[in-house]
Amino acid sequence: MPDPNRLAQTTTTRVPRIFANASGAAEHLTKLADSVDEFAHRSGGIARIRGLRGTQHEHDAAIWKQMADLGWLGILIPAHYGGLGLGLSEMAIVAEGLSRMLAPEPYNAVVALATTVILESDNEVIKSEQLPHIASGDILPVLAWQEEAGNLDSAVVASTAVAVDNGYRISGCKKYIAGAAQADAFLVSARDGSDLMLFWIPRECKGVLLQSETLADGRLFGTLTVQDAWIPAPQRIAHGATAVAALATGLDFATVVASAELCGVMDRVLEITLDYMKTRVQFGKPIGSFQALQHRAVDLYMHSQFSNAVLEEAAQTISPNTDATARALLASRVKARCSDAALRIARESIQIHGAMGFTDECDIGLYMKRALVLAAWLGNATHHRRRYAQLTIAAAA
Amino acid sequence: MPDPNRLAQTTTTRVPRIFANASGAAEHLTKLADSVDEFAHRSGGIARIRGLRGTQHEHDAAIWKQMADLGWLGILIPAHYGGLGLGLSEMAIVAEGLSRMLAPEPYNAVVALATTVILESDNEVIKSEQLPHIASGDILPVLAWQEEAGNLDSAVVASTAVAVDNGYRISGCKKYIAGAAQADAFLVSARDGSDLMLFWIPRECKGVLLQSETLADGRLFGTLTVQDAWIPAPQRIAHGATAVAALATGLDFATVVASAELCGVMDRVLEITLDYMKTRVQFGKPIGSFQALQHRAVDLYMHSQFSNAVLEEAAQTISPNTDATARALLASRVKARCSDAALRIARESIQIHGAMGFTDECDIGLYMKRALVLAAWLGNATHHRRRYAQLTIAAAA
Amino acid sequence: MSIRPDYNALDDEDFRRQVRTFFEAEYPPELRYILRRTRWPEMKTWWDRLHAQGWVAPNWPVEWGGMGLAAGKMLIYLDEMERHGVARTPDQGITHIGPIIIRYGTEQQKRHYLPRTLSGEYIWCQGYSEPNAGSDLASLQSTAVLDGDHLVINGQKIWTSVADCATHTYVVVRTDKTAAKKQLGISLIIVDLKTLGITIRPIRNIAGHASFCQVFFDNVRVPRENLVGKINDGWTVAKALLSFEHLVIGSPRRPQYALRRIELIARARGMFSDQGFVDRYIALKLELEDLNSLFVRFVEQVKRGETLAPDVSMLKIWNMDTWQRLTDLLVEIGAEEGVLDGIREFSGAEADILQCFYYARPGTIYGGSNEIQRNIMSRYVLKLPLSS
Amino acid sequence: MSIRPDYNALDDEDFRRQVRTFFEAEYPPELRYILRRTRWPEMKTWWDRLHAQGWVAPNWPVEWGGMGLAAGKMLIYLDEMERHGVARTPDQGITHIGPIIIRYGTEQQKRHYLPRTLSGEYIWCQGYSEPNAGSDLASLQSTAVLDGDHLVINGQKIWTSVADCATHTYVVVRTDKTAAKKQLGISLIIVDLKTLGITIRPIRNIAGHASFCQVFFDNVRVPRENLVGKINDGWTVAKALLSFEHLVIGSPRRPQYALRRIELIARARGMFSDQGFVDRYIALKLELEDLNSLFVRFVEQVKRGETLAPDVSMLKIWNMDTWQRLTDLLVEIGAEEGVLDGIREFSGAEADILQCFYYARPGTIYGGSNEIQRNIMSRYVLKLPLSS
Repeated sequence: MPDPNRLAQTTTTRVPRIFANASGAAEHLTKLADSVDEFAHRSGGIARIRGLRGTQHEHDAAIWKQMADLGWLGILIPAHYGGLGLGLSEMAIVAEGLSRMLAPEPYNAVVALATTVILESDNEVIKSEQLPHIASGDILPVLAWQEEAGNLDSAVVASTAVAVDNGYRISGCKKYIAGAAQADAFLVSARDGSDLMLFWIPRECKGVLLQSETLADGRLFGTLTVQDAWIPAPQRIAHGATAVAALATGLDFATVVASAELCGVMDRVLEITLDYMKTRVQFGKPIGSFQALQHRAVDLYMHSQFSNAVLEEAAQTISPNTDATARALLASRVKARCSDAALRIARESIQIHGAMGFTDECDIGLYMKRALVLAAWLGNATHHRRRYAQLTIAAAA
Repeated sequence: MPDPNRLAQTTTTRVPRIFANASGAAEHLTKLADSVDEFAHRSGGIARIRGLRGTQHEHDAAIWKQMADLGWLGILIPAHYGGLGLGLSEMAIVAEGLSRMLAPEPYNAVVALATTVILESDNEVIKSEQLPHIASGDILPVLAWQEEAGNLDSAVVASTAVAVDNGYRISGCKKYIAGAAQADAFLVSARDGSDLMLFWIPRECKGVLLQSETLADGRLFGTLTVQDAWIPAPQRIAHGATAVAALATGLDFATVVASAELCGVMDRVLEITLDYMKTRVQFGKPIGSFQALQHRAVDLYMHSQFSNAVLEEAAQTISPNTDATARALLASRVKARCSDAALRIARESIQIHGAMGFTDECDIGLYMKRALVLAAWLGNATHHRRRYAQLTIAAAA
Repeated sequence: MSIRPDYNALDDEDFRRQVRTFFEAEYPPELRYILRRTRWPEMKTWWDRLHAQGWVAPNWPVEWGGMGLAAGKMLIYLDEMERHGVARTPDQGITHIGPIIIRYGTEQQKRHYLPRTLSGEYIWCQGYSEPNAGSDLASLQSTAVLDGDHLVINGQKIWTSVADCATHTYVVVRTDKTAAKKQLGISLIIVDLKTLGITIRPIRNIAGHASFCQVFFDNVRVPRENLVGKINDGWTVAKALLSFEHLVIGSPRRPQYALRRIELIARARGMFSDQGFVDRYIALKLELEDLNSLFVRFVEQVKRGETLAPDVSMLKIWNMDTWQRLTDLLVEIGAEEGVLDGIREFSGAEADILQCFYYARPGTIYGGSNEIQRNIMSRYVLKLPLSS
Repeated sequence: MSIRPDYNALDDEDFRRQVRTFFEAEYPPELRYILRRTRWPEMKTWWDRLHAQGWVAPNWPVEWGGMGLAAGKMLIYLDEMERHGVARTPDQGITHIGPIIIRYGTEQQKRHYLPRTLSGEYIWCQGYSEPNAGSDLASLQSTAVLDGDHLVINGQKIWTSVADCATHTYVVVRTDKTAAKKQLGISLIIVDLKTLGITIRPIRNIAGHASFCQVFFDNVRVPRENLVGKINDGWTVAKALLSFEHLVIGSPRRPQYALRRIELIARARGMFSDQGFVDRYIALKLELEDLNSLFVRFVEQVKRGETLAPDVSMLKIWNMDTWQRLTDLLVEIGAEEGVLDGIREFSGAEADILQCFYYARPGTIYGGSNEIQRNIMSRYVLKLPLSS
């Protein structure tokens, strides 16, 4: 059997990546992409990911620290909180590059999702205390918000917060928490009647139990059970409209970044597959010379490039100041496109690889599994098309 | 330009037709198919259809009479009413064969739909008076039941029947009546409160106005406006549960026969297209040697054969004694499959023919137009899948 | 001639507003959203208005009477045309042979043909395709032979739009049968359609219109100076300007008309409360929204003056596929009304569903079929081995 | 051995009832609906029960200890297996090499191998595919050379199911490199896996199971009498029985398991009131219903003793495509639960969605990929010209 991993490391085919056509002010993005690539390879590539599978270590703490040193953990954090104060385009580039090498680090969960929620909250003490530590990689908070599979409405919260003794008693169960395995703190949503609140809950807090379950791609989803946990009032990071908006903004940002990760998966798996089509011989010819496969490969390429184009538009357009509806529409549009495209490209890549694509030792399966997880997390394509519909059809009808 | 019609008349490719694999008791069906073919060719083929386009003569009265002489108009009519007393399989074979040559005669509308409704009604006088004339081709009744586009529920009737002076005053508007252009009588559904009734209304009846509109395939849909028309009581052919059941049975029968007509269209257009792929040269090779087109052609062939298989099952299974739900499920299954398949095969055939497929002088367009009409008439694929869903999901859920 | 405004100096939005205002004020409303190819007599009034405004040829340089629009402004002009449903006039002279003459023509050709094309005195049709050279244009079999100062043309052309109301055609013909490659030995020649030996046969399409013709050449003698560019160099000349055409053909505006019809009917029929319909509608709507994202990416490249890579074909493939799928859905939701000829009424909304459906069909065929586009992408973008 | 009942004489429904009753009573419930290939140790109890009943080999003739089922009865037997979720045992000996030995083997081979295969003493794996001869089996490169009374085998086989718990394998190898066509000069040889020079490397699949192996042959010497059929005639021998296999592989039962999981979850989540979901669910359900109509048509042909035409490939193509689309939908409706490993719980219903998804993947690859099947259909059914 040809060594499948050798193929994966050294493809000769290059599929244009996100921002590959960037010019002028955006040219720094292609340089950033190169340095992420170089980092991802240097940090062990896919062999590292295979090594972490089946352990309770979802990611490498050392790698995380190196990413902090490169400034990547503070991309969205303003300079006065110790970050770089950049935008979604830079974040997308880093996320895409790490995802191409299937890095398991909870980059999106911590650096996009949790960080944005904190930034959009109004607890200045937490911000000045924690954001610098996030940027330096010393603390990893993740957002614990979802309570039911398939329900992506962050305002639907059954968890309760009852005001007592300079603080709150919190109870509830949060599921599908990405990055939970090695997280130090959780941002937890809970409700006091009609008032939605967000709390900073350290992992070691009394009344808090974390369980982990294995995902298709070897990473973990956490389930956080909170039972009558007492949280001091200063750890409430937002409530009311501010909390609702912070959650919505954070989730939309993370949805765009997850789409960038999907772009990384699909572009890379397509490169591997195109290389395979050029080298694998059947019936005396490279299989890439069969027209039926060629046309399918062209379709996959189109799906990749459409995904990239929408991602670029979303990343360039969305900022914390974007109108909430416009932001939601773009986020849903890009997640729907990228989820479908990545799954399609991964599935077809297995088919094109034939029996080898079904083996664990071939990297294609790993890419497909990452695509499965990213497509489902934060809402799959159908969910996002329906959200788009809800936001637009009133206008059309 | 190669003469497109020459191609259409003399394909060398044969796609297995419905009942092509019939054996034993069903072998007479293949013989019947041959005689329908021979008749359809002899009666003028597609040139005849082109000649009738744009006239108010939807079909040839002389051809109709010849069909009567062959016994084809009495296939479903029992011998004691002057018919052959055969079943849906024979009817499907004749309908399929006529449809292959795009015959415009309202065979289904009169001989399957209206005839079955009369047979399933309980007005013995009308049956003994009219059925022999239908079988002999002397009278052409059609069913006027639908009132709203896309609404296929025959029990939803706004037309009214009020009992007066040994008869009924009828008012209402019936649309999308196939075969109306040269019909002699209409079977009209109307409602007296909760009682659904069916009436035999001669074309020349006072208070009845027929208008015609042109369909994609050059045939016509009639709109029948009935205003205070007085119909004598003996012309009520059924009411209540009998009327409801007669309508349902007739529509399901006609749905199966329309599916047979769709099979005729798709199988024939596929033959023409496969022939074209073998003869049309581009880039120095017959286009049928390009693998991408080959695989598409295989897919089209599969859709044709799946359609045929379901049609055979439906035609062989359904009789007037079939349980109503089982009958409805089969009728919906076959119409959904055949509508989708015929449209798909016709559309792709145009694409495979290139610019020539877009010309009126190429027969492909005629087949596509017939497919459009047959797919929409009596409920399109989506409608029938949903009817299937309604009838089954209670069980699944 | 008065001094022309420098449109390129205008702000994009100013220019867009100016174009939109003009179209809304001057374009004959009864000609909005015509799906078929228009014919000269019905478009003449509009042409004259454009001519009076100096707007017949947005793509021509100012010195030859055009608007001299840069790529970005040009796209705005086209965008506004499609938005308002402004039909294309029989404008092959403006979009195609005009620019070719400007680039490759002699001074004499420029002075003769360009003003007459602008004024509408000369109406052009393109003679490229042949019965056995459609997708495979290099296989063309029409010939021209030098005979003294004349070229003698024999052969036939097909799928020639508006040939029956044109005054001139420009044809590619084989002038050297001994050339090493099929693409060589081809020349581009202007032919006055009144020349002896030309027969024009209109061909009706499935939508019922004679939108194109077959043109037969039987020993047609034209002066040698009708050659455009060098003899045997016609392939290069004819293939010029193609990448911008691919961009224009990839604009999502065209299918959007079908999308609007779907919305009208769905609204009239209350289908927006049907989740099954909504799922399909939104999926198609997003195909167009996302197409627009990619389209804009290419537009930015054109605006920056970059040459478009062959993967611009993606736009056309996606656009035409989506357009067809939209009209498929349109027919479906039209139900029985969707298969009746003519404009149908849906609780106040109107649509000619069948015309929409018919005119979406050739989208995947003309200008290089979607199959050919995929072959090109496979070879030049993905660099996959030639299918032998 | 007692006198065996003549199953073929039974009424179909009687036979079906008898089979169903036996499976329901005797099959270990914890082994129902296993998607992965089973391994010998876990299946041994069931094998012994089958053996005691005389039902290990439904397809073998009675004289060799089989049930001697005719095609129609055989399909009922398989149908009931799938209905009840009875897993396939490591049964290549029963389904494949057994019938080959019965048809092509020597009397001695029959007497030696058949009873031991039936009893479970010999467990078989198939050695056909090679790293460079998967879809293109005729390109195999393993060789066997005659050396006195022995054949010396070199090369490697891959995608060999259950090789790690098998006792024997049967391989196709090249015995004549000078043959005019690639399909000639191939032989089928039985190899005891204990023979010196054999290395077995299990290969883990994406579902996490070692369901197949790579088998290396390094100067493996086997007695010449291990040849099945004539030397250099192995292609014919190996390709026997294929059309019935295509029929079996086209049975819609397999994807129906995925459909049931979808229904369970949809019910638990109240999705049957979501018209968008219902539209997609019903479309897929009808793919299977309609597949069954076509399947029955082929079954009738088999029952009538007719040879199946190559278009029987349709069943497999459709079946596997539908199966994959079903598991795609399953993952989708599973949402976050659909991408977690192991058996997940949905308001009382249970499903291992990822295993369903993974095991549907190779369906379009093994036994001739869907692409190869389409090539075959194009050539032998549609009679389209060879793609050169």
